[in-house]
Amino acid sequence: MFAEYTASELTSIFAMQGFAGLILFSVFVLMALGLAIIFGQMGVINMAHGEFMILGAYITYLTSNLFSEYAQNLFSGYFFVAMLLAFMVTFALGALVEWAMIRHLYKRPLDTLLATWGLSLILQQLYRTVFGPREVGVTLPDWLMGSYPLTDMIEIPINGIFVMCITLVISVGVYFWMFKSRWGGQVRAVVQNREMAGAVGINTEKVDRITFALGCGIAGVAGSAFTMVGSTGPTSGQLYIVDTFLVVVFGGASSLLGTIASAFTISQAQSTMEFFLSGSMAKVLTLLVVVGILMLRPQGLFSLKIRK
Amino acid sequence: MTATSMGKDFVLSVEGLTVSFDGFKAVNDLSFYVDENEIRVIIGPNGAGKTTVLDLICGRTRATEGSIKFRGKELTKLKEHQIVHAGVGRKFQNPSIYEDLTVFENLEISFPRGRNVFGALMFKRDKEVIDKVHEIAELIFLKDDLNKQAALLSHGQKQWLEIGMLLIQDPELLMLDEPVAGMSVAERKLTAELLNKITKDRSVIVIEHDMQFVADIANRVTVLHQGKVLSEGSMDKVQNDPKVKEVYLGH
Amino acid sequence: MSYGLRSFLPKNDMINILLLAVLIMVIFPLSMDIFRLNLVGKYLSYAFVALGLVLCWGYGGILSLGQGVFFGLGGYCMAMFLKLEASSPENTAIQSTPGIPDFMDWNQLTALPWFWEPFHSLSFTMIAIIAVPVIFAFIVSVAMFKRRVGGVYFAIITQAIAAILTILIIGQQGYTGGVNGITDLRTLKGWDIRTDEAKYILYFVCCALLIGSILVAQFVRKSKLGRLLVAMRDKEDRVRFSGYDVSNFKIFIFCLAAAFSALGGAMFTLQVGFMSPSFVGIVPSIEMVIFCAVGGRLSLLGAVYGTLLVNWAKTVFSESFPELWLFGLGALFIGVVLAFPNGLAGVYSTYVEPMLAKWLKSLKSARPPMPSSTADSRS
Amino acid sequence: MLSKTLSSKLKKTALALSASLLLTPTITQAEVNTTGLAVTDDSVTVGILHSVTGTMAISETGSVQAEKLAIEQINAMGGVLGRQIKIIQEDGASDWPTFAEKSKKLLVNDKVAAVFGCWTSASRKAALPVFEQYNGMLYYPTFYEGLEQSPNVIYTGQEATQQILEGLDWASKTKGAKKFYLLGSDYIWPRTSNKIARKHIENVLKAKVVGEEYYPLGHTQFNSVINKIKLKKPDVVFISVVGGSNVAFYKQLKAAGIDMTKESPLFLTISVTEDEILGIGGENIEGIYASMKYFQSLPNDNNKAFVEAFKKKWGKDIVIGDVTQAAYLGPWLWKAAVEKAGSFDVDKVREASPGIELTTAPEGYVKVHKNHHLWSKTRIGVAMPDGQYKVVYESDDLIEPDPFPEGYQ
Repeated sequence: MFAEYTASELTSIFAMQGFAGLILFSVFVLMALGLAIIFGQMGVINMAHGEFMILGAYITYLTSNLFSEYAQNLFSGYFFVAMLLAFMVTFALGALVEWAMIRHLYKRPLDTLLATWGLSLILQQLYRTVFGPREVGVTLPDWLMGSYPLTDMIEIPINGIFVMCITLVISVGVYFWMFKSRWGGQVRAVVQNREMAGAVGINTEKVDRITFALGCGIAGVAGSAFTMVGSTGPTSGQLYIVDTFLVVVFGGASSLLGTIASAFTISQAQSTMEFFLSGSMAKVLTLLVVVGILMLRPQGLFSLKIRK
Repeated sequence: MTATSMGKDFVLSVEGLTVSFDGFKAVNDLSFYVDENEIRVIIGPNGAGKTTVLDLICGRTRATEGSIKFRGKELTKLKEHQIVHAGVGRKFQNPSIYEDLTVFENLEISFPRGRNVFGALMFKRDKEVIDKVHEIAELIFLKDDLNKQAALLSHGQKQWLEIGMLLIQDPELLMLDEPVAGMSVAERKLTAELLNKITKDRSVIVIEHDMQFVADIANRVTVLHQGKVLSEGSMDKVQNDPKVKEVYLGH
Repeated sequence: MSYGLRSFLPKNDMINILLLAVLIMVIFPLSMDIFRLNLVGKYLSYAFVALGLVLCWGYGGILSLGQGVFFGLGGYCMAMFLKLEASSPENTAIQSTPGIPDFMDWNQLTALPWFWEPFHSLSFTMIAIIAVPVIFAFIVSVAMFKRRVGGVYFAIITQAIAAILTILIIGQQGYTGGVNGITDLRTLKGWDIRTDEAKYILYFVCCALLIGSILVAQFVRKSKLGRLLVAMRDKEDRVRFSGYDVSNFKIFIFCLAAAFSALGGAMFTLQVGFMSPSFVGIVPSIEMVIFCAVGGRLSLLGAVYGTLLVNWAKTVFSESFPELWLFGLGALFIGVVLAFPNGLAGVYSTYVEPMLAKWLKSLKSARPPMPSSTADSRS
Repeated sequence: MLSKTLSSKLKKTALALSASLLLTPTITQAEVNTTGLAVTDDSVTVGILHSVTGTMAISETGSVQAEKLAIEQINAMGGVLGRQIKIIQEDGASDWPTFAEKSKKLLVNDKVAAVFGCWTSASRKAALPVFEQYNGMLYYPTFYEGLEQSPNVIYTGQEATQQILEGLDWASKTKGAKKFYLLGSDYIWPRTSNKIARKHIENVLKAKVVGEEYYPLGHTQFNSVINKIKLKKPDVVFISVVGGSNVAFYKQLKAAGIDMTKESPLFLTISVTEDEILGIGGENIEGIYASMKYFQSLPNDNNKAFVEAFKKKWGKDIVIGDVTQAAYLGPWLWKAAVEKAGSFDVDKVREASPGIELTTAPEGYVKVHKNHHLWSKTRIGVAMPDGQYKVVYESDDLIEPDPFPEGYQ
């Protein structure tokens, strides 16, 4: 299929395609990281994850409207404010949800799935009531649009770079928080032995609440970032849910590194297949391969062999 | 492994057994043999690998290396239920019973019949089953609680129920993980009595911390330390072994 | 303890099943016009799925978020037969290839695909309605349960399967009718299924099959297999060490649930007159779990009532307060899960039944109350 | 043959007429309604059936608003045959069986004289057997894939060829396009549309299709296909992506450094109306072309009055897309047919429908074809940053509807 193209064309296309894969990878990581923290560390399945993301997107939309109304001259910087706000609002909502709902369900993981599904219905309707049933258009500052031409053929989308940067910052942040901070140590202690952690003076309730809220907060930032590449509507969150869960499960639920590795594998597979096949078939094949591998290796890509 | 143990027909021969978790060898090149009708007690400090040994024998954990032969049959390749069918029964450290079911149903489920899907569908609660359940219930001091939901039993009663669930399978090798843990003194006494009754026609492996209890029931004692056999022999011999003293008293 | 009918159908259960039968087969038909009754018939076809979920989720602890797949497969098998009958060469004379379904003609298919051929036969179709979903369920469940995939993983993988199947059906429109589904189904062996009379008959067939399925489920529940499922949900390891191959039981119950769902799908197609991918995907699958949860995941009859109630509420509320409906459904769901994990049936057995018993007792102080063996003490 | 059926029908009507004469005192009522429709001496009831809830509510709201506006205007003008139109509105809830159920309710229980409704093909396909069984009349507003011609439906939107052929011809003639890339969401409308487009491109325009691609509904990652477009360098990308995917596609297109206003390649869509642009953002889609029959910016007087009335009733910020206008035509076309037939009877309205003309349509002049679709013009508009299209081309003549196009299947 490449006979009619020159070598330089092919090189640049493969470079671009690799870059497209990287963007998809960043998107997957952003989507999945919050869920991986909640699912992997707490065993809670948050079906409303997509709705938390969309909340972040709506916050971004509101912020952009506010800035264009009252602070036009600061508009180019609004996106950072929006992401911060998105994080804070979804973090707060997450804490509230944990307090009202999740904490009663820790011993029934499958039930968290059902209850959060109910939550997702409520949030969807809430968005519809408040923002209307239509998708809203989020205006981006000019510097985030367009691309940077590397060569004649290769154009690097600036918002793609931006998404990758956010992903990197958040991943590194989560890494330090989980593995280097005192707080992360407490979280891991609670995961491993709740009673013991409680006995040595860790406030397990607080750890749970903040872990859950943090997962939601990351979802909010992800949603905020996705206004650059996706749609913002009451039901947009539903679009992400299958992909997100598969990334987390495929990575091996308890391992954040696994989530990243799995996001990388799936995104590269999908973007490669999309290039050679039609989009729909690529999607089906990717999902089939992932499900197939999960059947052969249910523990996912990365998992610790632990002593029962 | 002593010279005399070679070439004899053991009920259970464990040879060169090793299992490692991410490089940590919980059981390391372990060998021991259990005789017909022998009561073997395994003791050792925490983390010595006692429970892991039982897990390995009953198939809950897969061995990295080594062999476990039960009446000449290699167990390491079998699945859990096949090992049970071969005649090995195992009691867990925490009483593992079905809390949602009654005592009767707990025992009935353990009755060795109708173990495949179709058999379970067509299983009939006939006289043979009922008689056997009553017989075992009598033995484990629960004959008045048959219709009680298992969740409502006391801790000691739960331990007995689990022992009963094993007895109804009539295993040739019975493995008990801390059968008297958490029991009152009175319950302990009854349990020792019970064990004496039920160990008549089978080989038994017991893990226990209570030294008095061990002395009461054991034929032979194996001391594990860091996944290896530290000492083996009669209670007296083991108690006077300087290596054992060092491990137990040294820290 | 005498065995036989009494043990599998204690008097209490028998009365309750009879009550349900009277409700759906006598009271509903007498009190509703055919339009409403046809709606109830549609709801009842979802109840098959909820029934299967009681067995595999409530009893087996296996939560499947892909029951729509089996509902859809059963429904599609039925629809393929009906579509072929509706696409006789006479009816489709204006097509470029007469005798094949209209959507195939539009997609330039010039011959019937091989896998459609056997669906000319009604007896094959009847077998396929059950066999195709069950074989599919068998393959999925063997792959998963033999490797001890369970709980959350199973739920998510079944969800992914539902997503895959939906994309496939929509994408392969030449073979499946695509997003529109298989529509305009008319006759079954020459019998017009669109008339009011036919709708009555189909409604009663649906009821009869549902009661039959409830009895089968009841038999399973009361057999030792039912107790084993409860035991497995509680202590899977212990069951293994009592000498059972746990995975086989899970496979069986999952396949049975799939068979129920498929039956419901086929009845759905017959009563509604078409089948489309919108009943295969994730959202309908989760909705069916909602029906089951609201009714009570441990109660066969509860699942049926839950299905009827949620759908009835959906119809009524979405007509009068479309804005509030999703709030209501979401809140109902959270409320049930948080406060009444055993659903309506749980509410009934913890609050209503003791009151009834007390009341009955005061009427005539005889007969001890029946022990309930299905109490779920998990906290 | 024709005259025979006609005369037998006349006879039947006469019989029915005389029968009702005996039974009912009001002659007028009986004359205009021999089949027991919900018609009284001063009112007639019609149904509106769209999704007000669920995922499709986004798209269908505009249609409901347009139909209500038209009915209000008709009532203000004195109604139909002297009768005020009453509306029974039902919610399809984005659920196809519900459409079938509610259709049946409207036809059987409420005995409405006509139904204005459905939006997706799936909902129409589900409801169609009901309309055929109970002999109802459905006015269906959406542009769709064609391949259907029911005596019980009047299709007020375009079937596929009306939208596609003229647009492709325009791209070929005025822009000299030689290479086309076809891209759509993966379902029946885009696939059928692209099938027709491919035949036309290859057989009539003698040009080349360099790619044809479909993505699942709701897909949000289009970087790979954008790369493919860059590699294949088509002159025209012909797009039928729908729903939330639209937003993602155009944003990613812009981010990938493709300036749509440069027309290299030229983007020609048949799926993005002014409604969709609201969600995409005008600045993200500036420069693409759309092939439709109606744009809100059409400069004729009919349209100016329509837009003004619409905004007055539903709010000044509202936008009006192609389908909304088509939905607006429904009640007017029905009124004209009823008045021509002198009766509300569905059979008579059906007979009267072909040939009905509407000179007051916002899109200009339309006429009902005997295949129940509309003759209408095709327009090409270019998207402006304010979210409106500027009309750059209009077909000279009305385009004949051809739901079963020969040589395109």
